[in-house]
Amino acid sequence: MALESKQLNNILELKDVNVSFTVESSSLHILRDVSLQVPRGSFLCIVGESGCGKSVTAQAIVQLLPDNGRVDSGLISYYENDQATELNKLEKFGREMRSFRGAKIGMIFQDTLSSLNPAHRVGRQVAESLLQHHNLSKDEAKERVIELFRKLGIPDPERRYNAYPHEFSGGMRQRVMIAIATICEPDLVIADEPTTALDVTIQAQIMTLLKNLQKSAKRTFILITHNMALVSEVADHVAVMYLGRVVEYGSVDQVLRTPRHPYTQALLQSVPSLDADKSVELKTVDGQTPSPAEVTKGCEFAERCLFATDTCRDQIIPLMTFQGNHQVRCIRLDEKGNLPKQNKAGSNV
Amino acid sequence: TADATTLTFAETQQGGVGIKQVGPPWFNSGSLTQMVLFRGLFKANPNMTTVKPDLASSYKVSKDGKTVTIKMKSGLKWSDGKAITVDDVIWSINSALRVTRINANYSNAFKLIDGASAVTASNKVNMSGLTAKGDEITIKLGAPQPLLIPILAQFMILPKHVLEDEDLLRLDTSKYWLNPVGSGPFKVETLSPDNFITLVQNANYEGPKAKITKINVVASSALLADARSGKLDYFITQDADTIRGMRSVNTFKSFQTSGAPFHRYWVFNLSNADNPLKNVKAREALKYGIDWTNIVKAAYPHGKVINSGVPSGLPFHLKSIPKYKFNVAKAKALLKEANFDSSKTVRLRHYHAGPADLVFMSAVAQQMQELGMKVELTRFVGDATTELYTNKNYDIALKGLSTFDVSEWFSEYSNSNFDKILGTQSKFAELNAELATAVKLKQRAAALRELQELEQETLLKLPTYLLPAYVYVSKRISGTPTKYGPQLYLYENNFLNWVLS
Amino acid sequence: MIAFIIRRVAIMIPMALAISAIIFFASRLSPIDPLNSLISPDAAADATNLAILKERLGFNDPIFVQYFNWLIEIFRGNFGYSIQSGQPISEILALRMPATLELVLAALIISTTLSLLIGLVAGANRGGLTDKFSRVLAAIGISVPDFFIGLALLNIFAYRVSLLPTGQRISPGQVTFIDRLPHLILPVATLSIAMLAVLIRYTRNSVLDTINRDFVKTARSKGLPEWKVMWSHVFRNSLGPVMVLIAFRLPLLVGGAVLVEAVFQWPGIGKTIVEAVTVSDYPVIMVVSLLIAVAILFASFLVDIVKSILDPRVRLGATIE
Amino acid sequence: MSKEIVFTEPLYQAKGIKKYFPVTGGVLRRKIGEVKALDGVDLDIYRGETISIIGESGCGKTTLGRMLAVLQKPTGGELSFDFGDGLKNVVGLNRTEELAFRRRVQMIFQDPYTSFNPRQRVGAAIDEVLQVHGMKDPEERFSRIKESCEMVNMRVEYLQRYPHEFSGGQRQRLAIARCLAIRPELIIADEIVSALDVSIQAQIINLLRQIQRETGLSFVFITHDVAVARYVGHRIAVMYLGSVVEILPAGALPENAEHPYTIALLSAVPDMNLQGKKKEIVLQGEVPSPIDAPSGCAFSTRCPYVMDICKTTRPVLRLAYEADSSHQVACHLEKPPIGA
Amino acid sequence: MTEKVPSTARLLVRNFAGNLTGMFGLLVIFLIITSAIFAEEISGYNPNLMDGMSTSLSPSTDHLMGTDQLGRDVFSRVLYGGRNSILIGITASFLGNLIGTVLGAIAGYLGGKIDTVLIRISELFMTFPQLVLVLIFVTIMGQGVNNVIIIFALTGWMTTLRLVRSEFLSLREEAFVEADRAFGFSKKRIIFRHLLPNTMSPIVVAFTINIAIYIIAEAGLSFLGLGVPVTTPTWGNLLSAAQAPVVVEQYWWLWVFPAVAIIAFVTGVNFVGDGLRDVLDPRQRTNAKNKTFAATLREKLFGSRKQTIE
Ligand SMILES: Nc1ncnc2c1ncn2[C@@H]1O[C@H](COP(=O)(O)OP(=O)(O)OP(=O)(O)O)[C@@H](O)[C@H]1O
Ligand SMILES: Nc1ncnc2c1ncn2[C@@H]1O[C@H](COP(=O)(O)OP(=O)(O)OP(=O)(O)O)[C@@H](O)[C@H]1O
Ligand SMILES: [Mg+2]
Ligand SMILES: [Mg+2]
Repeated sequence: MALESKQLNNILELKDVNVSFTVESSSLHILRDVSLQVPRGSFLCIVGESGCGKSVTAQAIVQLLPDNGRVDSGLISYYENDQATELNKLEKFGREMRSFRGAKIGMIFQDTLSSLNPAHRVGRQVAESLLQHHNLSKDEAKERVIELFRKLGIPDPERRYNAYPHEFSGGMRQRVMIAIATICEPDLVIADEPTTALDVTIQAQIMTLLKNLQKSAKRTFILITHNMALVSEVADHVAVMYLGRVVEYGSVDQVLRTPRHPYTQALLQSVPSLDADKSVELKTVDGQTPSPAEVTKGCEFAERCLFATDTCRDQIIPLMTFQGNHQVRCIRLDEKGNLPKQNKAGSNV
Repeated sequence: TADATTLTFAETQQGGVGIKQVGPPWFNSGSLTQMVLFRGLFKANPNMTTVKPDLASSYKVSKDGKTVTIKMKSGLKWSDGKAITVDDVIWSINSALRVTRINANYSNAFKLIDGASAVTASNKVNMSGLTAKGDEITIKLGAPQPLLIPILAQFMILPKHVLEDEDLLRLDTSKYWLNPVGSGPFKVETLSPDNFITLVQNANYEGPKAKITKINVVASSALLADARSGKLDYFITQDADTIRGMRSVNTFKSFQTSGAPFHRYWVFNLSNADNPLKNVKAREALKYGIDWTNIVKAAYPHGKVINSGVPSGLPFHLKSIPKYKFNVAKAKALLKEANFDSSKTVRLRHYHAGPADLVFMSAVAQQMQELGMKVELTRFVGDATTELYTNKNYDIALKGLSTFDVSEWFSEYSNSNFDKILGTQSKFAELNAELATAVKLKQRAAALRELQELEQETLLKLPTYLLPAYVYVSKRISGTPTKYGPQLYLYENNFLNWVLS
Repeated sequence: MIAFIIRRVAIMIPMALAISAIIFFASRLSPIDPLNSLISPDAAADATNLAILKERLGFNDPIFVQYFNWLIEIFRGNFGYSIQSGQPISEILALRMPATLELVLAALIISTTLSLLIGLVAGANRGGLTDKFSRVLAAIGISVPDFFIGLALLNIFAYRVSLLPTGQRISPGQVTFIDRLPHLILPVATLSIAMLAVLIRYTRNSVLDTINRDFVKTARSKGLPEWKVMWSHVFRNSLGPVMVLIAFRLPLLVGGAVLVEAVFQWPGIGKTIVEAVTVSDYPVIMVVSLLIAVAILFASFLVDIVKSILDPRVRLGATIE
Repeated sequence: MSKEIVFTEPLYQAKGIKKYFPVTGGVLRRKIGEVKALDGVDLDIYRGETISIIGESGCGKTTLGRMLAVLQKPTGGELSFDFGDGLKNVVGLNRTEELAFRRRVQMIFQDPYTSFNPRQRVGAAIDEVLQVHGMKDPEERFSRIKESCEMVNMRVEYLQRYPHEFSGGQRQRLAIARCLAIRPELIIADEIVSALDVSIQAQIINLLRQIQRETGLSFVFITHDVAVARYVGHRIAVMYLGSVVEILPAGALPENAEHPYTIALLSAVPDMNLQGKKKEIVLQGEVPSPIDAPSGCAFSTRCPYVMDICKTTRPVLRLAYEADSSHQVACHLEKPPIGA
Repeated sequence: MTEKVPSTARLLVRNFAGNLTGMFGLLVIFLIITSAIFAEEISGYNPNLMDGMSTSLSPSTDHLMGTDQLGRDVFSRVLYGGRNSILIGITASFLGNLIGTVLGAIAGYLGGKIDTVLIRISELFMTFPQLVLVLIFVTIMGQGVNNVIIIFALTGWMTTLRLVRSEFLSLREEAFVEADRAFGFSKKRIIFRHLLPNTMSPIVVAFTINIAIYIIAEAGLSFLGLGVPVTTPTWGNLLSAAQAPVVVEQYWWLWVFPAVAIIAFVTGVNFVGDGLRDVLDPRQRTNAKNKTFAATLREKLFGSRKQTIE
């Protein structure tokens, strides 16, 4: 398949991906028409509140959804040397799909204690990936692992190779996870909240590491997080998700400096910053995120949105693109991408 | 499995399992194993009426009945090749009074020998009334004892040279029983404890060789199934269900055992002042208030209801004793007469726990309840002897007794154990003494009549039924007798002539 | 590791002592005088005989002295005498232990291997045929009394079709283990079925638990083939809890042996206990229950060691949350 | 706005609070060491102020909160509370005194999902507290409950419900209402917003600030989020490995921090607005385990400015370089590393 | 928002009603118990009536399950025996649970030395095969319905203790208990008003499961002839007929029917137990890490229903 030049720039594209879960014989529609472009070599962040579907998106890409979940429709395309592969068309545990996991797409998970097998030595867990994809002897693999450990700042790597996960601190375990995800030098690394459980100082260490990997090895990163501030520090592109949908997508400047979706705006204003004016109240979003079981046809944020009208609730909201591929899922925006000056209560915003 | 010269015998005496060893014959005897391994001075016929010499060649009783002389055969050998001598006999009789577990028949008989009271477990004194000269043994008795010779026919002589250093108090558990030196036509080949015993011919046996060369003694947990599938050749059982089931197995011949009866009866614990059955009328009510005939028939199809210690059919049975007739009204009237206190619980106990026994006991208990009694039926937790005479935690207990002679049934009324539950019964003691020394038939008849009358009057024990055993012999054996003696006794069964096909 | 073993042993010893004390003193609550049954009524009438026996068996000492004597004797290998048969208990044990061990070990091995196999397959293919089968089996194993299974098997395979022996352990002429195998089949099957049900269910759940753990996702994210994921990440990690369960089920296995031995007239420890209880042969009851307790303590100790090999966190003494 | 806070007479004073947890191990599971969760913490809490406590995981924030609420006994040190007539020791009180103290000092916990008995209607739960504290009259109790519900913007009808019928944010509001009902003077809030989504978090933060303004009660606000701590608190106490390394007025952040740890912490905190303005200090290594904490300054193992004295002698809290009575630092450096 | 809020108990009932196997189990139990109560009416025979004319009959239309050696109707005896077996199971389970709950609450809330001692004792008891333990107790106490119940209770409290204890241990860490302490609630109030009601679910589950276990144990014990006296018909006593190989072989109806009754009832109880566990026990769920039972329950019922205020 010949690729358009725009696609050549992307390593991964999601197009109208729908994912649902079967829970007690009823189907829960969790991801709805998720579309994303991941430019090659960039650092894409997916942000959103807990439960909005960030992890599901990541799992859908590598086809590692829980047993009761499946991709209903949409395309997940991986681009490589003029070649596009529809990942979601591959057999889940087939050889082809497996040749992507670990080798071309690396995954880093959040909970490091449970993401490492407590019964195996960490070195072996890293080498396992290498042995799977490369024709190496065990000793060669070990050497490579130790080398990577050293690069990742794990002290005393020879000895640590034979340690068990519980002997490691959280930060060290996260480095091991990074090693597992990157040992085969995949082009794309998906990191699902890799630092949420860690302290800020450790988080800073890990993020520096990831950022360096991106820059030095020209890797593409998808970072899943709910920390807007973190996004502002590392991301090139940002996707904001709300209740199973991407509500806003664009470059980091577009999304963080000129947020267009009311939800993104509220999100950005509800966290105090280090130099926030203490006399100003934080912006709050009233109400609570509805459960995926009760979403309506229209905008899922309508119930909490200050700008919502009846059309918002009744109509399927298309993704609108503004200048510089800034995509927003909101119909209350004018052609320039600005929200109306007046909210529904009639007061000025 | 059917080997042409190997007989498989199911040992049921010890409750179906557990051939731990060869059963010591001084406590319970009568199994085929004991019959072919050991011998006594005499051997009884299946009816237990006459004896013929075995280790002995002849015997003589003096006129006054107080001296018995027995002449031994010569040249007899134990299975280990040592000679069998009068010393073995004297040692055996003396030791019988020293061991802890001994059948009362033997000890009661031997206690009458002069000087027996001097024999205890702790000393080496032998009884003075038992002497030997050459191959002749002389027994001197304080009083004539008509049963001595039949009892000696049951008493197995054991080898002194093997056992004399054993601790007699623990003789039952001696290693000897794993491979006993005996005098019978067979000897132990292998004994796999808990599993089986194999017996082979004893080369030192002086008599003719048996046609059967080997005997497998096994413990069968399902006699019926094993018999039907040809895994067994010979067994004895009292079990009602097996007997019923064997009726349809046509590869076996069956024989009811003859001779000494096996009683089942109730004893009342009158030492308990609170026993609701203290009044004899209340006990009499039980004779009528329970449908003995039908219950016994249901639980033990081969059982026989009895109303006296001398069961009908035996000589001297007192015909005037009324048969039990199910009559609830009469029973209730008797209870009323006795002022029966129906608020008290009648504690009914048993230690026979076969399924048929449970059927029997629970049916009886149920009918007692229908008479308005509160009944608590449980099994004895501990061993019967302790429970019966020491703990005495009961009002009625079901007991069993295999009697060599009816005198044994009546002697219970005056023995030291029964004294503990019935109180001293001097009247019975008197009559028992009369019976024991009754040499003439007439004396015996008179004593037994009086005893039976007294028994009916007092109702201290309630005779209920006899439980005969059945012998099953595979049809592939020929030359077997047509009459078999009682289960727990030794008798001539012509084993040497049995032929397997 | 050594510290771990020492600690486990250190816990075991007081436990064993406590058990022995409980057993000893509890048995003395029994209203039955053991002496009377050692001796026939007639011999018992002779007070000297009684006194000799009583003195010889140490029944005249104070109870604590008796307890310590008992303990000391047990350490010396002298377990006392059965009231019922007068046999030394050590002899009874020597005879009957191998029978029960044979039964229990065979059942343990068979049920463990089978249940692991079925449980792992059932867990890995949730909702599949094996899974359904395992659930039916589990329902049976939990609701059907084990002696009933035994009776049914006996009825079919021994009584109706004389395919297998009706009971007992060895028949005349059977020398080798292979010869005796027919005797073993039914009791072992009975015991295994009872054990199997729970084990399968547990193994299956343990596998399901593990499969949903994050590290399995990690393993898959490495591109490992499914069999490898299952084998080296799922199964090995599921085994730990199963081992614990097996240790916990051991008492049940022995308890089951009591009934199964009764059904099949198997001359083992279970049968010994029942016989002993029926006649209140408490020296036997005491020793046998002590033995069972110690054996089970020891077995659970072994299981702990195996578990620690499977799970490094236990071995290295880390606390597991 | 709020009344002026008087920084001379503390409402509650903690002096040299220590809390050691025994660590067992070895063959006999004997005590082989101690976790020094708190190692000599001094803290004064004044009437009407909110003091934020920040620090990384495991540094002892929760433990300190528990000590202040006397849910556990400190291993050492003194806790004294001003019941109206001067500071009085509050450890080991009798039942009546304890109730009196508990009426004045309350604690709210992190996990909103377990903060109420799941089998009790929330109204009953609040009512029970009032009953235990001796309010007999149901009418009075009801008006008190109503009043506190209004304070947290919760409709009284909802009190009929069970806890599971509320969202996490609502439960935290109810937990606050339950405390307010007994009109305490000090509320210790341990990470009460960390389990909530950011959009809900803001509601609670605003609510706390509003209550504080309206009632003037004091708050100890424990959090690991520096920005929130700064936004909510008047003063901020920075903890590291069981001790307070710096106490500074919230306004002084981020520029005027003096302790090297505070500075490093601030630089590690991602912030949209400060991007580029911050000096990037990536701290190397990890927080040492509190079992074998360094003997001198706790931070000495990671401090970029470590000196010899730091490794041997523990610095105590002293007035900050930029002298302000409410700014204290525990550091041997004579000058703050990054100039004021 | 005027919708009526259902109580937890009602939620439980409603939720259990949706549990197919649980409801099936309940139906089986209900059928067996009612027919046990109306044994005579249903079978048409007095369970104790001995009919000398019709002994040992195999099943027929007259006697659905045949008759025994004494001519008693097996069907009516099976139904009648159910009364006692079930009663023994329920009473013993109740008592055992009571012991376990009290000790578990003490161990769990107080912790420390008391906890260690209680746990060690329970381990001691658990080391023994329960049947062996029961046998030992039978030797000491003797047979009898009451004794059997007491023995079962004395030998079967350990699991409940451990359950309640671990439940207490984890509840003790929950914020509401800390809050209770912070409000100055007394220990008594915390244990009995706040903790115990929250442990009811595992206790109820253990109670049901133990009934099944005890009914089987009674059968085993009576099969060995060491259980309830034979005058009290129980399923186990009826089964003890099968001690005789001949009965096993030839009079199958004497033992198969009581066994079927046991199996049916126990299966029913186990189904109910499983159902209750599904409905009640949060640990059976996968992602219930941080949620209380009620939260999980709610989610199960409504999904995460929106409960917005304002
Ligand atoms: N196996 C599953 N079965 C049913 N629903 C599921 C399953 N896994 C996830 N979900 C639902 O899918 C939605 C999205 O979940 P996801 O894990 O992607 O959220 P997230 O954005 O990663 O949240 P967090 O920040 O908490 O990790 C949630 O509502 C969740 O309940
Ligand atoms: N009961 C306890 N027993 C032993 N150690 C404890 C106990 N409670 C706390 N600790 C230890 O004390 C130290 C401080 O714990 P604390 O919970 O106060 O930290 P924290 O600052 O609240 O951390 P977090 O941000 O993770 O909540 C930790 O190392 C912890 O492991
Ligand atoms: Mg996630
Ligand atoms: Mg904390």
